[in-house]
Amino acid sequence: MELIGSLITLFGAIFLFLGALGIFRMPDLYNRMQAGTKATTLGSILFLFGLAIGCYRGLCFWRVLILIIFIIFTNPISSHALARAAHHIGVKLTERSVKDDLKKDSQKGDRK
Amino acid sequence: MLLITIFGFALIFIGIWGMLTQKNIIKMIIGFSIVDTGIHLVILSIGFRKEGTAPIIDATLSKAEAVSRAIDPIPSALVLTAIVIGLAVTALMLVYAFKMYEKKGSLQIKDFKELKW
Amino acid sequence: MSAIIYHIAAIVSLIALFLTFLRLILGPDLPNRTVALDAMTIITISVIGFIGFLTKRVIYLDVAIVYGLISFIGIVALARYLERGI
Amino acid sequence: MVRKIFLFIILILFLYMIFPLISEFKILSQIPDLAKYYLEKGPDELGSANLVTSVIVSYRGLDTLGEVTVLFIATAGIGFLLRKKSRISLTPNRKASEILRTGSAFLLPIIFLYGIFIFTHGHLTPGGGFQGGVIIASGILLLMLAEISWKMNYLILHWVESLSGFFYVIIGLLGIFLAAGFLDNRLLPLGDFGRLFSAGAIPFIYSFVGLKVGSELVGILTKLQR
Amino acid sequence: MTIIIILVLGILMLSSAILALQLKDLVAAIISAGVISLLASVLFLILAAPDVAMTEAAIGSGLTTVVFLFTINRIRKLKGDDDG
Amino acid sequence: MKIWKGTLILFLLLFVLWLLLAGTDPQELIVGGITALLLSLQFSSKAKIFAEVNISFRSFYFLILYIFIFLIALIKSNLDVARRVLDPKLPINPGIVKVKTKLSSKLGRIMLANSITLTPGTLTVETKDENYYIHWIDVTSPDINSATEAIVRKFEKYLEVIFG
Repeated sequence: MELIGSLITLFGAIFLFLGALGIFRMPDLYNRMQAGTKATTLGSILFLFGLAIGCYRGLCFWRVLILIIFIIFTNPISSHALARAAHHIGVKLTERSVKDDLKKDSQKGDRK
Repeated sequence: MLLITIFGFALIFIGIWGMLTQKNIIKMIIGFSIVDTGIHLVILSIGFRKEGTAPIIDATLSKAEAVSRAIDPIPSALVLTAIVIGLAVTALMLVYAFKMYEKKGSLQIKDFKELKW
Repeated sequence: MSAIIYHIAAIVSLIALFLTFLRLILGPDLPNRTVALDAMTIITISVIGFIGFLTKRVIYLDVAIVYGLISFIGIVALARYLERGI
Repeated sequence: MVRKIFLFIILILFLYMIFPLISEFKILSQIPDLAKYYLEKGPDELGSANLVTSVIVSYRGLDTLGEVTVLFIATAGIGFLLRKKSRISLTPNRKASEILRTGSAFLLPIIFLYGIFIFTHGHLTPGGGFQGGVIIASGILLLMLAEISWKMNYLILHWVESLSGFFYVIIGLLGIFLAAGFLDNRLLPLGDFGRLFSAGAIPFIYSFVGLKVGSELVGILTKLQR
Repeated sequence: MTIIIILVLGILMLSSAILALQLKDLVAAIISAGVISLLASVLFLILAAPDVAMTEAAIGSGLTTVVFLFTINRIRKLKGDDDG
Repeated sequence: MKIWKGTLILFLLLFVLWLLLAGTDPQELIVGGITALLLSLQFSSKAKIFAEVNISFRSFYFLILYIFIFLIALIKSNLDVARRVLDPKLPINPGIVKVKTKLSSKLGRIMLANSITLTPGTLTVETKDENYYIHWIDVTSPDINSATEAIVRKFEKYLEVIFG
């Protein structure tokens, strides 16, 4: 049982690392945010879950569950708020991007 | 735990250096809050004992074990109140900085010459 | 065996903390630094859980919950500051 | 130039001052007698599982009262300095997104519940009045960030602040008459160790401290935001 | 293991302290000051003081950052009025 | 009627949360019940968002299915991120696209936005009425209908049953 928990924790840590690497490598803000949000969310969930089944043995399983629920709810909301703010103040997308519907639509709104 | 003491002193050192050399008032207040954190680290690390654990009695720490394993609760209590006071003092300093900006339209310390000697 | 794997996982997460900190240093502008701060708080929550595991005290997880709540509000405050909302 | 030399001397003096603290540092293997008394007798005498709480609320309760007073004075000072409406905010603020507004409506009761949990369980788990107060204040902060048109009702805020301070002092004074001294928690029965209604008056005292700290921090935040 | 955690966190803490004093942008400096509190609260936890760690996490990295931000926001609004 | 339903759901949520935090000692039950009751009455105007939840056996079944699908999507998205990050050429093709949703309930919309944020390669940037603007890391279908089909549809059909 402890072995399974430790392996889950290791996977979580690897996802955290990949998220950090994504934040470090990606070319612009939005892509960084993509890597950062998803990988750190699943990474921390797996990390804490592995710790819970490895050591605490049900004593604080519920507390880890609450923590996981909080992370799942709060993390996307804060990312969304940040992405919206960044787009509003005009952070550029990278040159490799294909299209930007939002910019087109908000300019149309301004013209009216 | 000697390491944490050294880190705490290094933080105090950096904070004092920042408070003395920075020209911007907000930066000086940031230096003050760094000094605050450093002092808290030093106080707590001096109160630590070997293999110490938190002084909270539950399933993993029985009443009888508390004397031999738990850390000294007094520095924790002191630092806890000091942090809350630190927030109030920081807020008061920031309000003063804002009022100074309202008067002079600048945050640079060299524009405030009334108290120069 | 399992203890070693736990420790390796902790070291990997510390490296992740270091990488996000590099983004905090390099980050060309404010939103990038905020993204780095966001990732850093979540990795720190994991490290807090690991410390609770090392010292075998369940109560340390309360700190992690408080941490998650407050850092969420801090990030939202930064975002609203950026878009001139407060 | 003179200033640089002056700075250099100050930093050297500082290093000289702290050097013995580092060179003669050793980890305590024996804790001081006072701490030993608190650790040994504290759980049976006051009935609180969290010994930091018993030090803050009861053994050193007078210090906490002074600290709450300092916080009150700082809040009053901020209110005094910002009493005039300054000439700002011509452009209206940008509204928060729909997701953030719905999310704050969903999370706000949960944050309040967690804050109340923290300060009623101050004697069992880490945390207590100060942390619970801060969590409640940050719940209100989330509301301030999400709804730009929301205004604090200052009347309720003042009433909560004054009443909680009043009851805090009243419980402290009752300790003199019903138990050994000021802020002694044994005016109520100690109860079973480790359950919610134990440790005498500590949960009540800490709840009042939490309400007072929370309302004062909300006062600071709202005054700064206007 | 504890030693490794302390070393990594401490070095990050000191470098973010220097960063906070060196950055030109005030808000970036405030973010760095928040990171100091964040890492210091983990060190408090290693020193076996969860109460203090909780307070530092809540106040140091949450409310202090917000109080700084509100002040900067007021200053920004005042400045905007002067320009216009 | 509607407001009472929302308040009741909020009360149950808070009460369960308290029990998860504190355990099932009778004293905790009493204090938790009183606290949850007071808070849910205080926030009953905000509890409107809970009143749109359909309570039926079918929606419960769909909720379980939804959680299952959500977890699978989360794991898939992480593998996707891992593939992109580890590739030395960074195979990305990003852009912001517009999609439409049919959901009207607020809670359903926030759940949809969160799910979109956590699934492969998408991030909600802005919402305007029925339109969601989504940053997509690999734009394969730029017009509205096909993008909606690719991103939104798989969650929407569950959320539509749960939240109405």
